[in-house]
Amino acid sequence: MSYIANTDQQRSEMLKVCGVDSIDKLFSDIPESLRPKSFNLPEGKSEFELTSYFEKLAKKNYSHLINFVGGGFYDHFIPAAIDSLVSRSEFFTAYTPYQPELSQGTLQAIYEYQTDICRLTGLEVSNASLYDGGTALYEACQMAISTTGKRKIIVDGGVNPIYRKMLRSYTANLSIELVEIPVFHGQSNRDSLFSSFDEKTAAVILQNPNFFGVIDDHSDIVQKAHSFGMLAVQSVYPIAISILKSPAEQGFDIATGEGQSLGIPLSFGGPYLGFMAASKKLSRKMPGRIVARTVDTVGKEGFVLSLQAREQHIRREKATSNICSNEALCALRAHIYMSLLGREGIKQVASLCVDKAHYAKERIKAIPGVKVMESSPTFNEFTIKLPVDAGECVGKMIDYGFAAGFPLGRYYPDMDNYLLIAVTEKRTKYEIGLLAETLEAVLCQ
Amino acid sequence: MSYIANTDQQRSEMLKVCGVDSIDKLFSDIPESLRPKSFNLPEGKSEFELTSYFEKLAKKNYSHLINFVGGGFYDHFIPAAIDSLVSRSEFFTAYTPYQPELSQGTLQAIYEYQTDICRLTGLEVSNASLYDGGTALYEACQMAISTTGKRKIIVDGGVNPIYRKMLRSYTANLSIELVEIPVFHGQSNRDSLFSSFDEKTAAVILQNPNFFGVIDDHSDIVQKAHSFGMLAVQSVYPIAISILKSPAEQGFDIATGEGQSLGIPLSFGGPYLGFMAASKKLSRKMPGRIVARTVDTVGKEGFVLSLQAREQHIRREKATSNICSNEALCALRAHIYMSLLGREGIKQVASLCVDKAHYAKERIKAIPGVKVMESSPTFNEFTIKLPVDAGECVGKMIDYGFAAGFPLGRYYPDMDNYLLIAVTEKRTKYEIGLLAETLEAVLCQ
Amino acid sequence: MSIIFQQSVAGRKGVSLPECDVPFHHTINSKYLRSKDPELCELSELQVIRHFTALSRKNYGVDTNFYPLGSCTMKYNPKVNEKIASMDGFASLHPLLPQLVRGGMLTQGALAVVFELERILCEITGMDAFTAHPMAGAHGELTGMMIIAAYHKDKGNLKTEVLIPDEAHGTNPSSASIAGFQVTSIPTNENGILDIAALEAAISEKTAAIMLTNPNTLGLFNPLIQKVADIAHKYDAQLYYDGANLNAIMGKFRPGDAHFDVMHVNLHKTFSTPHGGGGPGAGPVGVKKHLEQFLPVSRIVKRSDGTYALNYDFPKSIGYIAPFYGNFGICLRAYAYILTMGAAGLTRVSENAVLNANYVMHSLKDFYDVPYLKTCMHECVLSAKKQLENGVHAIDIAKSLIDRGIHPPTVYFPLIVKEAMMVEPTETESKETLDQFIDAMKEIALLAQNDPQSLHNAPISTPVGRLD
Amino acid sequence: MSIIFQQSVAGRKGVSLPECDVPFHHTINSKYLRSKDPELCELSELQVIRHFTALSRKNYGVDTNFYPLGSCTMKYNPKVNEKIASMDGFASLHPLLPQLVRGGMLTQGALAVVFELERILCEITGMDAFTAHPMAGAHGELTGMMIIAAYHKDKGNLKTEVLIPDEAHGTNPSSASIAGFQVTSIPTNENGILDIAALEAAISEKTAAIMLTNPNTLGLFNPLIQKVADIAHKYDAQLYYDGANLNAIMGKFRPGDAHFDVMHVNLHKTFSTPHGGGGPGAGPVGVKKHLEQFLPVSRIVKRSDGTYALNYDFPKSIGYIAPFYGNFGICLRAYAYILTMGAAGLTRVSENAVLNANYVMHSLKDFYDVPYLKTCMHECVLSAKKQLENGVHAIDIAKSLIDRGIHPPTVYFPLIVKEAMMVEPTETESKETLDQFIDAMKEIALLAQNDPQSLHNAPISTPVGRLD
Ligand SMILES: Cc1ncc(COP(=O)(O)O)c(C=O)c1O
Ligand SMILES: Cc1ncc(COP(=O)(O)O)c(C=O)c1O
Repeated sequence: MSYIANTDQQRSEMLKVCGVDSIDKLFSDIPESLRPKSFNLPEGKSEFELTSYFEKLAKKNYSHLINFVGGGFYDHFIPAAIDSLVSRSEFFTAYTPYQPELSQGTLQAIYEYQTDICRLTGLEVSNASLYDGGTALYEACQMAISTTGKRKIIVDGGVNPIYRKMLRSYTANLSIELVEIPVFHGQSNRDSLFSSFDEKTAAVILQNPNFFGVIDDHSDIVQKAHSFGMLAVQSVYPIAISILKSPAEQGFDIATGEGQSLGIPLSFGGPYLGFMAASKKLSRKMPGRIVARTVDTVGKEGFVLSLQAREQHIRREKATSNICSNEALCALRAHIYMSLLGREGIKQVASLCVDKAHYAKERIKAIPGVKVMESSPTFNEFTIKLPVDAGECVGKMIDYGFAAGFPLGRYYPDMDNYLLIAVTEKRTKYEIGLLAETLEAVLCQ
Repeated sequence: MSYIANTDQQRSEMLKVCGVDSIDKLFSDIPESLRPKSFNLPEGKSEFELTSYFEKLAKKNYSHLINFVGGGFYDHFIPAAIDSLVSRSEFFTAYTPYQPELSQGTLQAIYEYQTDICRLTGLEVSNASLYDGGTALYEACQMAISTTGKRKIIVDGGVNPIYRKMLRSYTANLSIELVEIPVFHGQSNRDSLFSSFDEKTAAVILQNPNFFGVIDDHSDIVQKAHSFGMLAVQSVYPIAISILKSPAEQGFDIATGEGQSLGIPLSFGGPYLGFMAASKKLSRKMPGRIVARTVDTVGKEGFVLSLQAREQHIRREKATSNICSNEALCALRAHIYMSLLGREGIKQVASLCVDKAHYAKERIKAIPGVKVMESSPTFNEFTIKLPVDAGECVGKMIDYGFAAGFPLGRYYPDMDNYLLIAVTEKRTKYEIGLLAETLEAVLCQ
Repeated sequence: MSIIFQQSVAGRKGVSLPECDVPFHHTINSKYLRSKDPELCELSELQVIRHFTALSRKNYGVDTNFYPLGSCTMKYNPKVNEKIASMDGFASLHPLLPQLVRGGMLTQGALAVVFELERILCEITGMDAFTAHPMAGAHGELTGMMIIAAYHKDKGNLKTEVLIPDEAHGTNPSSASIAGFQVTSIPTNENGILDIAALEAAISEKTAAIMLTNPNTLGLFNPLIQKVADIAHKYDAQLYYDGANLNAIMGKFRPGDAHFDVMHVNLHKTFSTPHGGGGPGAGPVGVKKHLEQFLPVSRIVKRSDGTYALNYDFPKSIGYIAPFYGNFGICLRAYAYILTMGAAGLTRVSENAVLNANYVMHSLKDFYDVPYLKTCMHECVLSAKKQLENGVHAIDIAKSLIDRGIHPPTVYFPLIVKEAMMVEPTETESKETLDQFIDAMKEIALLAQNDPQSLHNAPISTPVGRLD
Repeated sequence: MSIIFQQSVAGRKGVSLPECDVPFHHTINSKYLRSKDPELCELSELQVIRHFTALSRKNYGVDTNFYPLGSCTMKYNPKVNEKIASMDGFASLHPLLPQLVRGGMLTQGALAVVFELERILCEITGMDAFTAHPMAGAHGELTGMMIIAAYHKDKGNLKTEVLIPDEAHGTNPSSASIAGFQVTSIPTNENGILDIAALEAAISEKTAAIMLTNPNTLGLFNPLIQKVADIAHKYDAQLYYDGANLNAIMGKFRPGDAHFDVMHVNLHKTFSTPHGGGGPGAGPVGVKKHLEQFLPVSRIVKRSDGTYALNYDFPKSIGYIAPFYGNFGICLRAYAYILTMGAAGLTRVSENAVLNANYVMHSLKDFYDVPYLKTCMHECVLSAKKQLENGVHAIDIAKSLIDRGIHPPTVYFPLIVKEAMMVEPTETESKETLDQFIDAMKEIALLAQNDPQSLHNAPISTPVGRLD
């Protein structure tokens, strides 16, 4: 199967029009010496064989463990209506809306999505999406650098270590100074942060809730940063900020985040959704596409890609970013999710997460030898200290059907006994109870 | 959740317009004495709870056995494109196309489906679908009775016993004489059939391939039936007749069948698809809806429900049938299936079935003590005789992961050791080999 | 748009099939083979996708906009129910599995669905036993009539006739007739309900059954229903309840409590399963204790160990009316819907359905004739009588609604109302949507006075105009 | 159509959530809480469904009709690949699982998909190693530039500049610049290919890389590509291949064989993953042996026992460029597509893509200016130069195609062609569809002569007219 429509007869009619007698002739610009040295692939499969093959592969993945792993990527409930809407082929088989008259569906949806993100973060402008939460954070750094003309970035140690690694990679060759400030008892260390700020700093990067699940009010840090002419950037968990102080309320200039929790499947790491919002004065520094409302020749309202002069296809090497294809369909998913849940629903998810996570905390606290890190308030994820290596412990829990949490030793060398446990609204009282019982049993082995 | 949009405030605004002050007042015609004596249902579930509940129930069904059970209902491959098209909500959330201007999609699709059925059977008119293959056969009997004015029906013993039971039920109270003529060596018994025909008989009902998987050319029977002024009806397996002699080629007046094999999931028995085609002269006797082409006020082509004067909503007690809602979406599935497979593809499916079933025959023939019934040619299903009770044997095979076939003793009291084995294009050589090996092993136990 | 066969090009195929992997080719004797291929079309997968995508865009569903088709209960079809129905454990399950020796254990999930749905339908309707077998409403009616026939036969009653109100849906007389009964029509009185005197005059020892819906097709509840039951039972006539209008009364009235003997429900109406452009639906039938033994087989029983099993051992059963256990996929969706709702949810459904209908009726009563102006249930029947004075028919109004982006109500039914327009808004519609409809109807009423011709030309916004 | 927020009514909700089942309520200190709810909309599920269904109907996709958007490879997106991507074992898999102790065994199926895809991409392109991490084409370009930067740094080369043809896609210069390089533009010669003399004049010791696509954005294959490679390598400049146009050459040419050092492929173009109205895509990057050590981590390795594992131990790696293993769901679809095709299928893809483009070009060459009239590859670039004489621009032609039910080609790109119209039909289109396009283009060419105003007014068939 190659999904090709034309028949041999049609091909020969077409070749005639092209004035050649074989398809090979059409490839005569490719020198013989450059023809493929090899081209060995498995033989084509029929649809039935293909489906059977992937069913077997899919079964090799343990997606049905009872999941307490988070780390910035969460097992939230996804309403069926989302799949049924995004599978409308007019959405998912369209390209970027370059022809607005044929793309009002995508354009209006993205416009509305941008509005969601602005309302969630409290900031004024947003874009049509970025690749993921990590690249969004990097783009925010670039915005800060280009806005301030300075090349030093302060990164709080509570920022997801995966994102900190990404920032390192992206800036490695760009004479940008990245300074990481370790957390203190799981929280942003004000003293160290403040003493790292100076007139040469472009921005401070914070996260809420941070990687340890700890929530914070960063207003004081933002204020201090602004006093040095720095920008302040916050990476946020969108479900959490439906109830937590918004980036705008804390004074942040830019908010970014991973939108996976908004109705996007975990899907082994992608496709996900990088979102970004910023204060109005930064709109011309925004990376990526922005949809705006306008009118047609007779004054009828419609939507178009706007401010394209920032983008690579016009500005080429002077563009604010090189992003072209983004994560539009994931943005659509997030927008449908937010529209279904709505103002009340999203808070209800947040509050279920908080209650269940705190119930889990209570249950786990009661296990002899386990210490729950309680000095700071948390949202739906929290850190515990085990009497043994957390990695080993989680490894044992697999046999009991649990993905029991994320061992912090993987990213924090001095935290081998620490475990990060995430609880979403999907975890039942029963499952949380089982987790606690099993953890206790495994620790006794 | 009750999917209700209105808020309390809206309800009170609306009540005001209705001139009442409570919803209860709207129900005042229902006497107090007739209010529900009880109304105890499980409490409403959220979408997540609902999905989890049904995931658990679904897992209690052994849909993943290697399946050799047929009996008129087959495990054929269903291309993914079908689901993706029928899930277009314009199709599946529409009612019967009473307003043709808003229903050209459904109407054209059904018109095309009717054409498929006509081309497959070779007959001239078809309808928009009936409930299933069994009720379609009953409707054919009614057509024959009303056409001939006679009330005796001859039914070949090779007709699916399930359908024969249905005919018994439907005719029980109608002073219709049903005469069943047992098969001889798995084939229609010409002698007995012919001697049962007479001037008082309305129709003879045959099936191809018959319940034992046997194929036949019924031309001689049809000819004989016609000589008595009878009609001849054939129930067919649509995949099979893509290569087998069509009902029209054998002279049949009416063809019916179960359309499940045409891209419709097994789904534990329904919804399925009863199809029917008949010669032109019977068109006014057809049950159910028929779509036809016509033109609009300016001569533009379109599609409408036609010959509605046969139907119950116009003719009430004098209608040809009482059917109203039919199996339109299943007919759409079948039409998409036939369009995807197309002229060549459907033959290819048929031929894969034939080859694999005959390979299975060869393999099973080699098992000591097992006898394959070979006196008559078969399509993709065949009968074997075991040295033990077939039901018991199939029961044991379950533990090895097989639904090894359908024990004929269930419907034929003298055939306890007989097993009906179906092989579709989905069964691989490997699976067929395993079946043979396991059957041999189980018989040795 | 061209017919699919016109797009066919010889040699194309829209799907790839596996190569034959068995070392075996069997040739069927040519005398059994057809002489000429069936001329199915030959298209690429993309062509097929485009064809049906384009066809779908010429259709209108509940997901498009308001669909107040009276008697059809076009409520929202929840998407989660589609997801459930497509779960492999349900969709790929062969119906003969539970009929194998030891096969019962293979389908416990599916048997549970049907059993529990039947049980819950008993509670909702007040009946004693249900069968999920009938595959649509009319099929349920026929099944019910067959059960009634079996009952009378068993008792030795000689019954030949079924009484049916003149406003009834066409399937009622048709089903009764196909079951072998004569049909006598009973008039509706000036209040829009059954004429009791006429019923008493018509009923006799020959009467096998009375077939009713309540609320009836005028959307009116018959408060004297108890009386009707008494009359029927005096002659050992069975009272049949057509459940097509159940959406009006859940939690408020149960046919069983009012001594109905047999009934069907339309899962594709009240219980939100999608109508699919004409089907499939499902029409489970419920009966009182005295009729249970006549229900079709198989029946599903729950054993004392909590497992479910098929039981065929009912010697007085009417037998098989479906190949298996009914339209399982539809029953599954309906069961999911009921579990989502619970008792409180279903009650709210009926309350809101009735409120929405009354709101529409009261908002339009000054613009259209309302033949029976009193509290209606889940639907209201208007008439275009006033508009007819200007030559505007119900059909003109219907087609004009189309141009306003709204699906028309049912028109010309019930037959006893001249120029009938039967509006069933359902509970899932918002006030804003009802207002949109009401405004359109008012605008049309105005045009009927001022510019009737413009209504005759409708629709003008559709792929085709009015069809012959 | 109104904005979704305008439909909001306080108190509505479109989804039901479980009741809290834990005996515990935690109150977060109010100093951490927001003072005001985010004003997300409040709608019923049905309203949400209708809103997005209606929006979708204002869109146009490959499933609608012909979509010859040049440089975008809008081929058919097979439905079976969507089904595979939605399998629970893939869609619900947490990406951190394989990073747990003993977690490798939990995700063998997913790791196999990525590993095997990378291996197969090597074979298709002739490169030595691939990473699936980059999340789009431009992201691949950036990754490639970062690898090149790391390579030069490691060797102690002082390289500051990247050479890029003037016809290149905007992402090329942008990616190079964001990776920290200066960009120098190299002109295209009168034959539509890279001006070798200009390249030789521009290249120097400072040159880190040359970035090319071949066929280039004019749809023309550069037969002197070997020469370009030699020139690059003389200065230890790395040759980068933008794989956006790979659909032209599968089975015919492998960048690796022509000594390209780094490249990306756009899975959402050549390998049929749906474009989603702008994304997500995936842009895996391939390198030659000498660059392998710089690839991002993690990398997936196949152990001698046949199992797959993550490996982070590459000290010279550029590090993390994505949070995990790339856009896995997209890689999965692309892998499924390649397995469907096989080597023969992919070769047929390119053959038919090229034939379709040449057929369009030859059919239209008498009606539109073809700036480089010679055999093209998978796309052809026309110009509206002739039509401009009557005041008709490429954009007028584009909008007029819309009124004929066809998506326009890419217009005004490449920038070096005046009034450019870049037509990429792809191999999945039938001759009938191409003829429909050709006829429309001819009709428009005629109108450009006879009635240019009618073209300026287009489109008239869309929900909105030309937008500001
Ligand atoms: C009142 C009434 N009874 C019976 C039926 C028949 O139901 P079905 O179409 O499911 O056979 C209908 C359907 O419209 C109806 O409205
Ligand atoms: C030639 C060329 N290069 C690069 C890109 C960028 O790819 P992406 O949109 O996936 O980032 C494109 C996309 O249009 C392209 O056409």
